[in-house]
Amino acid sequence: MTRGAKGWRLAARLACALAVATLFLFPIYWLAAISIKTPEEIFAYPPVWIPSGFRLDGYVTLFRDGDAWAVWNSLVTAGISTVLAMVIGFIAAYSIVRYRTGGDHLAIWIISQRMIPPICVAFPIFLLFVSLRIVDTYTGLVMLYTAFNLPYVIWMMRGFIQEIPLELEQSALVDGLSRWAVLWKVVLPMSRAGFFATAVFTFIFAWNDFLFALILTRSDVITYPVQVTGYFGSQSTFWSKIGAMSMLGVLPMIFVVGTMQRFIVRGFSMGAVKG
Amino acid sequence: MSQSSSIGRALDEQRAFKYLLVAPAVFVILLIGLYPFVKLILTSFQNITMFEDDHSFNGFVHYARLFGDERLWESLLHTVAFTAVALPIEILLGYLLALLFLDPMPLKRLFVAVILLPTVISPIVAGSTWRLMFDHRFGPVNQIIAFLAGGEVKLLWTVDPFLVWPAILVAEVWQWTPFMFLILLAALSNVDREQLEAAQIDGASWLMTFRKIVLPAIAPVLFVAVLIRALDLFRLFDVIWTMTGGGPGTRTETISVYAYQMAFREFDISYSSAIAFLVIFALTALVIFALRRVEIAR
Amino acid sequence: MPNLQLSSVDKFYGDVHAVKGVSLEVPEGEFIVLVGPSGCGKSTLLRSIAGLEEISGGDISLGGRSIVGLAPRDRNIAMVFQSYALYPYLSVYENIAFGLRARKFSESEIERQVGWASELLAIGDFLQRFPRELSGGQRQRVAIGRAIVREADLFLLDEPLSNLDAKLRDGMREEIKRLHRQLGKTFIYVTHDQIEAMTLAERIVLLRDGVVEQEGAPLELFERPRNRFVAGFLGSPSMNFIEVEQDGDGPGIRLPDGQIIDKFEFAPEFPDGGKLVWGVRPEHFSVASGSSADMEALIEVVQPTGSRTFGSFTLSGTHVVAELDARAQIAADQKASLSIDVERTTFFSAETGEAC
Amino acid sequence: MILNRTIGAVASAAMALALSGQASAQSSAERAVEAAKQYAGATLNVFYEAGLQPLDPKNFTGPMWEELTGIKINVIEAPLDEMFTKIMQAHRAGSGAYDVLNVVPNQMPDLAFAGVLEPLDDWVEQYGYRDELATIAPVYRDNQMMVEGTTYGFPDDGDVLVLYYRRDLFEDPDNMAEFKAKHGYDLAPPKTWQQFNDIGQFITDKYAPDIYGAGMLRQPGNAQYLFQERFRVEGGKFFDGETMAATINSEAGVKVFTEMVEANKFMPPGVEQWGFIEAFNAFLSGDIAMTISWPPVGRWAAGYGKGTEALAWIPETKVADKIGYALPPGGTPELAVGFSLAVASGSSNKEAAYLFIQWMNSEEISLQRVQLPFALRDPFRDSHFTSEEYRSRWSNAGDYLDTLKAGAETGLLDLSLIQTDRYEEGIRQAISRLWAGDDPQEILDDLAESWDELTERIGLEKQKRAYLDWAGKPNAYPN
Repeated sequence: MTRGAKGWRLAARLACALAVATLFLFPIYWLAAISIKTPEEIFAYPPVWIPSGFRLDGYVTLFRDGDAWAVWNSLVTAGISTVLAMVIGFIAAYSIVRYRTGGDHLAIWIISQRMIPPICVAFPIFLLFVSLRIVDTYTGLVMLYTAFNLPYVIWMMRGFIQEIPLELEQSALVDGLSRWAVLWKVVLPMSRAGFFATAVFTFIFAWNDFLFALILTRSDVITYPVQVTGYFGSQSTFWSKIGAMSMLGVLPMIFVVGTMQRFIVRGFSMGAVKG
Repeated sequence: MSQSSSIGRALDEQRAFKYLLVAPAVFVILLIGLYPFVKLILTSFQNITMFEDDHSFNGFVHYARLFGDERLWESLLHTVAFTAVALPIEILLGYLLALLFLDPMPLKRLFVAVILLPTVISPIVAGSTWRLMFDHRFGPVNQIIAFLAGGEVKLLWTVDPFLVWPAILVAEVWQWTPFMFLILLAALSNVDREQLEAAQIDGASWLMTFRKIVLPAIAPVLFVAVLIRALDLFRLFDVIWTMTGGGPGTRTETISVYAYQMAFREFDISYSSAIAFLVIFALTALVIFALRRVEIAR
Repeated sequence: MPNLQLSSVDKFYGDVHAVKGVSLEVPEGEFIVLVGPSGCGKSTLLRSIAGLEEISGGDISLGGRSIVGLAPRDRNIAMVFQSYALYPYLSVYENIAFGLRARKFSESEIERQVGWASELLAIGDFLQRFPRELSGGQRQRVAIGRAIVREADLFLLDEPLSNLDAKLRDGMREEIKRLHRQLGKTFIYVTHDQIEAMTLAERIVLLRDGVVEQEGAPLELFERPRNRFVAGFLGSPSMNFIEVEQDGDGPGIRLPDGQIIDKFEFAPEFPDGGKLVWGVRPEHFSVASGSSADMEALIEVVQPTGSRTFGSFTLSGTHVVAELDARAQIAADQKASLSIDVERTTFFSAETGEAC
Repeated sequence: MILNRTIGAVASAAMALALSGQASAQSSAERAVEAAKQYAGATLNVFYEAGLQPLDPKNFTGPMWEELTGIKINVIEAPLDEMFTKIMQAHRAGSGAYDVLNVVPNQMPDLAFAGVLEPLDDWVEQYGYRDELATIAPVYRDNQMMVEGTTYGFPDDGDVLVLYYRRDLFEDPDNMAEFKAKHGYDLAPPKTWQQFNDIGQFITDKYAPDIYGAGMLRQPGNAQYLFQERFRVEGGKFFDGETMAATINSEAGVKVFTEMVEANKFMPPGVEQWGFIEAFNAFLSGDIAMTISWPPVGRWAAGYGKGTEALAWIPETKVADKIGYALPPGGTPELAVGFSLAVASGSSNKEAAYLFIQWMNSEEISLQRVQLPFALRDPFRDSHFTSEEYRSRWSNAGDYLDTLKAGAETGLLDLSLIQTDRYEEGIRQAISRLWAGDDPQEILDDLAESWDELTERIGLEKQKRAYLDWAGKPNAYPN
C-alpha cells in the first residue's frame, strides 16, 4: 500500500469515527441544551439547536427547592452499597475460588440470582421491607443494591482471583500472615485493577436503578431517576427540570468515563471474557 | 494433645474460615433473593387482590388464568420479538464500530469515551432524552428527517403504532451498542494476528477468514455478551416506562411493564405473582438450555 | 532443638493416597533433598511441613513439638517457591521485608535484616525496583532473600531452580549450597532433577508413589542403590540394565549376545535357572587397552561432548550407553573392545528389582 | 412578586381571623384551628401530586397552619400516575406513611372499598362543617364526596374541561361576515359539535398554517375524558343498567370516534399526540383558535401569575387579552380528574389530619388557595366564583369564573366503578387504535368485549351495584 492510500484510509476512518461519536453524543448534548434553554426556546418550533445563553435557572431551582437532595440520596445509596457489595462479594468470591466452597453449585446459584428480572420479585421485596420497617430509608436501598450487585461482584471477582498465582498466597502464609490478612494484603492488591473496575460498575448499576427506587422510596430517600420521572406532571411537564436533573445524574457518569475509562472498558470486556 | 484431634481442629478452622467468608453474601442473597422467591410462590397460590387478603390455598386458579390472558402473551411476544430485533442490530453495529477502532488512530481514547457514554447513563435519563428527541414538534429528529427528505414531516414517534417500536429501538440501540462495541473490540484485539496474516498469505477470502478465524476466536466472548444483553432486554422496563409507558394502548408493553401494572397499579398481587413465577421459570429453563448448548459445543 | 520429625505421615486427596506413611528425621542444620519423579508426593510432603496442606494422618514435629494443626505462620519456617511468588505490587525491598512486617519487626530491624540479606545475595543495587523489572536470576535471589531474612528454623525450597536456564542454574546451585553453609540452618529442598539432588544434598530422600524408596548420602544412593528404580533415577545418562544369565556353574555371566564375563570375585547368586538384571553405569565402561578387554561391542552412535565421549551399542536388543574417555579411539560401525569396572556394578532381581 | 404579596396578604388575613375568632362566633376554619392546637408539635404527612400542586401546602398553607396550630406539615409528592400506587402501597405496608391524602374522585370507590380511606362524617358533625360542605358547587358536592352514602373526601378542585377561544378572531368583522355567509349562522362559541367543526374548518381554511381552527387534547390519557363527555352528549350509555353489558360500541360511540378523527384534519399536524402542555403551549403562542382544557389554561393564557417563579417555565403568552371562555359544545363539560382531600385510615393522627383538611377546604382558606396563581387548584365553591377579588384578577376573569360556575352545574362525572382504571385503560387503548387508523366500529366492539370480560372477572353483581350507584348520581349523564 502506498503512503498516500494509507493516509486516505486513516482520514476516512477518522471521518467515520467523528460521525459516529457525534451521533452518540448528540442526544446528551440535546439534554444538556434543554437544561439551559429558556422556556421559549424549549417550546420553539422549529426547535432551537443552540441555546442563546447559559441559563442555569433549572439547576438553581433544583438546589433551591431541595430537589437536588435526590442526587445526594443516589450518591449515598450507590456509594455505600458499592462498598458493601465489594467487600462482601470479594471475600465470598475468594472463598469460592480458593476453597471451592459450595462447589459449582454455590457459584451457579449466586449468578442465577442476577438472571431474575427485578420486577418479578419487586412486590415480595416490598413486603419484606415493610416488615423490616426499611421502606424509604437509606438502609433499605443500600441493602437492596448490595444484594442485587453481589452476584455480579462475585462473578467478576471470581475471575480476577482465579488469575492470582496460588503460590503468592502460600508464600504470604508462610511469611507470617493469617488467612484473613492474606486476603487484604495479597489477594486484594493482586486483583485491585479488577476490583476497581467491578466497583465502578457496581456503582453505576446502583446509581442508575429506577424500578426499585420507585417502589421502595416515598420521599426521604428518593433517588434522582425517580425524581426525574416526577417532573412529568399531569398538567405541567417541567422540561427544564427534567433536563437539569438528568444532567445532574449524567455529569458524574461523564466524570467517571473521563477519569476511569480504562476500568470501564476492562469491566465490560472482562464481564464477558470471564463468563 | 493427640495428633488426630489437632488435624481435625485445623480442618475445622479452615472450614469455618471458608464458610465465614461466604456467609455474609449468602445471607444477603437469601434474604433479598430466596425469601421473596418463596413468598412469591406462596402468594401465587393465595388470593390477594386490592380488596381481598385471602391467604388460604387457592389452587392453580391464577396459573390457569395465565393461559387466557392475551395481554400477557402479547407482552411476552413484544419482549421476545424486540430482543430478537434489537440484539442482532446491536451486535452488527457493535462489530462494525469495533472494526473501525481496531487499528490505532489519533484521539482513539476520546472517541471511545464518547461512544461509551450512553451505556453508563441511567436508562431513565436515556428514555427521557429520546422522548424529547422524538417529540414530533419540539424534538430534533423530525427536523433532521425533514431536512434530509426535503419537506416537512409529521412523524408521531411515540404515538403511531408503527413508529413507536422503532423509536424505542433507536433509544435501546443507542444506549447498548457501545456495550457490544467494547466487548467485540476487546475480543477482536485478541484475535491472533499471525493467523490472520497466514490466512492472507494463503489467499483466503474475507468471508472465509471471518468464519474460520475471527468468529471462532470471538465466539465465546460474543456468547456471554449476547446472554447478558438478552437477559437485560428481557427485563426491559425503564426506557419504555419513560418513552411510552407501554402505550399506545398496550402496544409497547413488555413483560416487565405488564407485571408492574398488575402488581402496582391493579394490585392483583396473587396473579402478578403467578406471572412472575412463569417468567422466572421460563428464563431459567432458557438459560440452562443455552448454557448446555454451549458446553456441548465446547 | 529444632530437628524435624515426620512419623508415618499420610495424605489423601479424596481417594488418592498421595503420601503413604512417610517417616523421616531431619537433624538441625542438615541439607536434605526430596527427589523423585513428578507425582511422587515430594511437593505434598514439603507443603505439609509448611502447613499449606493438612496431613491426613501421622505427625510432624519440630523440635519435639507437634506442629500439626498450626497455621503456617506459627511454624517459623521460610519457603522459596518455584515461581518465586514475589508480590508484583511491592518493591524488592518491600518484598524482602514482607515477612518481617507481618511479624511486626521494628523498622530499624527490618532495614538491618534486608540490608544483610541483600548484601549476602548481591541484590543491593535494585532494592527499589519492582519484580517485573528484574531478570529471572535476580528474582530468584530476591525470593531467597525474602526467605532468609526471617531467621526461620527451617528452610523449604520447592524446585527453586526449575524456572532458570541451564547456565544460571549451575551458578545458583553453588550459591544455595554456600548459603546453607553460611546460615547453618536446616534446608529441605524439593526437586525432580537428580543432578540437583546429587550436588546439593547432604542426604537424599528418594520418593516414588508416596513411598520413600531409599534415603542416604548422595554417593551411597548412587553407588549402592537399593533397587532398580533408585539406580535408574540417579545418574545421567542413566544406568544400563542388561539381562544376564549364569554361565554354566562358573562365576561368569552370559550377556544377551552370548559374550561371557567372568572376572567377578564374588559371583552373584542366580535364582534357579533364572536371570538377573545387571546394572552397569555408563562410566563403568572404558576402552580396553591391550588384552584387558572384557567384551566387544559394535559401536552404533558416537556422541563426543568434549570432556567425555558417549558410545552406544546394542546387545541383542538391549540398548547400552558407555561413557568413555574423550580421546578414546572409537567410531561408528566399528568394533570396540571395552573393559568394565565390575566391582562397582550392581545386580538386581529380575522379578522384584531389588538389589542383590 | 405577586406570589409573595398574595401570601403575605392572605396570611395576615388568616391571622386576623384566628385572633378575632375567639371573640365572635367561630367559622369552621377557626374551629379546626382551635381543635388542632391540642396536637401542636405533631407532624402531618400530606400526600400531593408532584409538580406545582404541592407548592400550596409547602409554601402557603403549610407554614400558615404551623403558625396557627404548631402542627408541622410535611409534603410528600408523587406523579399523578403513581399516586394510586403509592397510596395503596402505603396502605398495604400499614406504615401510616401518609396522614392526609389527595384522592382522584373516581378512584375513591376503589380506595374506600380497599379500606384506605377514613370515613369523615363523625368529624364533620363534631366540628360543624356540614354547612360549609353544602356550599361547595353542586356537581362536586353531590358526586365527589361520598361512596355509598359515606363521606370519604372533601371535593377540593374544580377540574372541568371548558372551551377557550380567541375572541379577536371570533369578533373580527370580516370573519363574522364571511362565516355567516358560508354557514348561515353567527360566528360564536360553538354550541354543538357540528358548529365546532364548521368554525374549526373555517379558521383553518383561512389562517393555516399560522393559525388552526382548534387544537385538542388527543393523547389517549387526556383524550379519553373528551371522549367520555362527547359520548354521553351524543346520548351514549356506558353500560346496560339491567345486564351490565357494555354499550360503549353503540351508535353514539361510533359517531364520536368517527367525528374525532374527522376533526383532526383541521387541527395542526401531529395533534394526535397533544397533551395538556402541547395544547396549552399552542394556544398561548396563538397557533390555535380553540381548545378544550383544564382551567389553568384560562388563567395562565390570560397572563395571571406571570412573573411567579414557579411559573417561569411557561412561555410568554401572546394572547393575554384575546381569550374568550365558554362551555364546550353540548354544554356539559367533563369534570376530568380533580382532587378530593381525604384522611388515610392508616394515619396515626387522624383527627389532626381531618382538622387540617377541614381548614384547607373551608370557605376562607380555600378561596385564597384557588387564587394562588401556581397551585393548580381550580374554583369549586359558589363563593369562589363570585369572589370580587378573583373577578378583578384580569380583564375578563369574571367571564372565566362564570364559565367555570356553569360547568360546575352541568358538568359530567368521570366514569367511576370498581377498578375504573382498567376500564379507562380500555378507552385509552381504543383511542390509540383510532389514531392508528383502525375502524371505529371494530375498535369499540373489541372494547366492549374487553369491558364485559373485566366485569365478569370483578363480579357482575358487584360491579353493577357500583355502576348503578354512580349512574344514579345527578351528573353521571346529561339531563
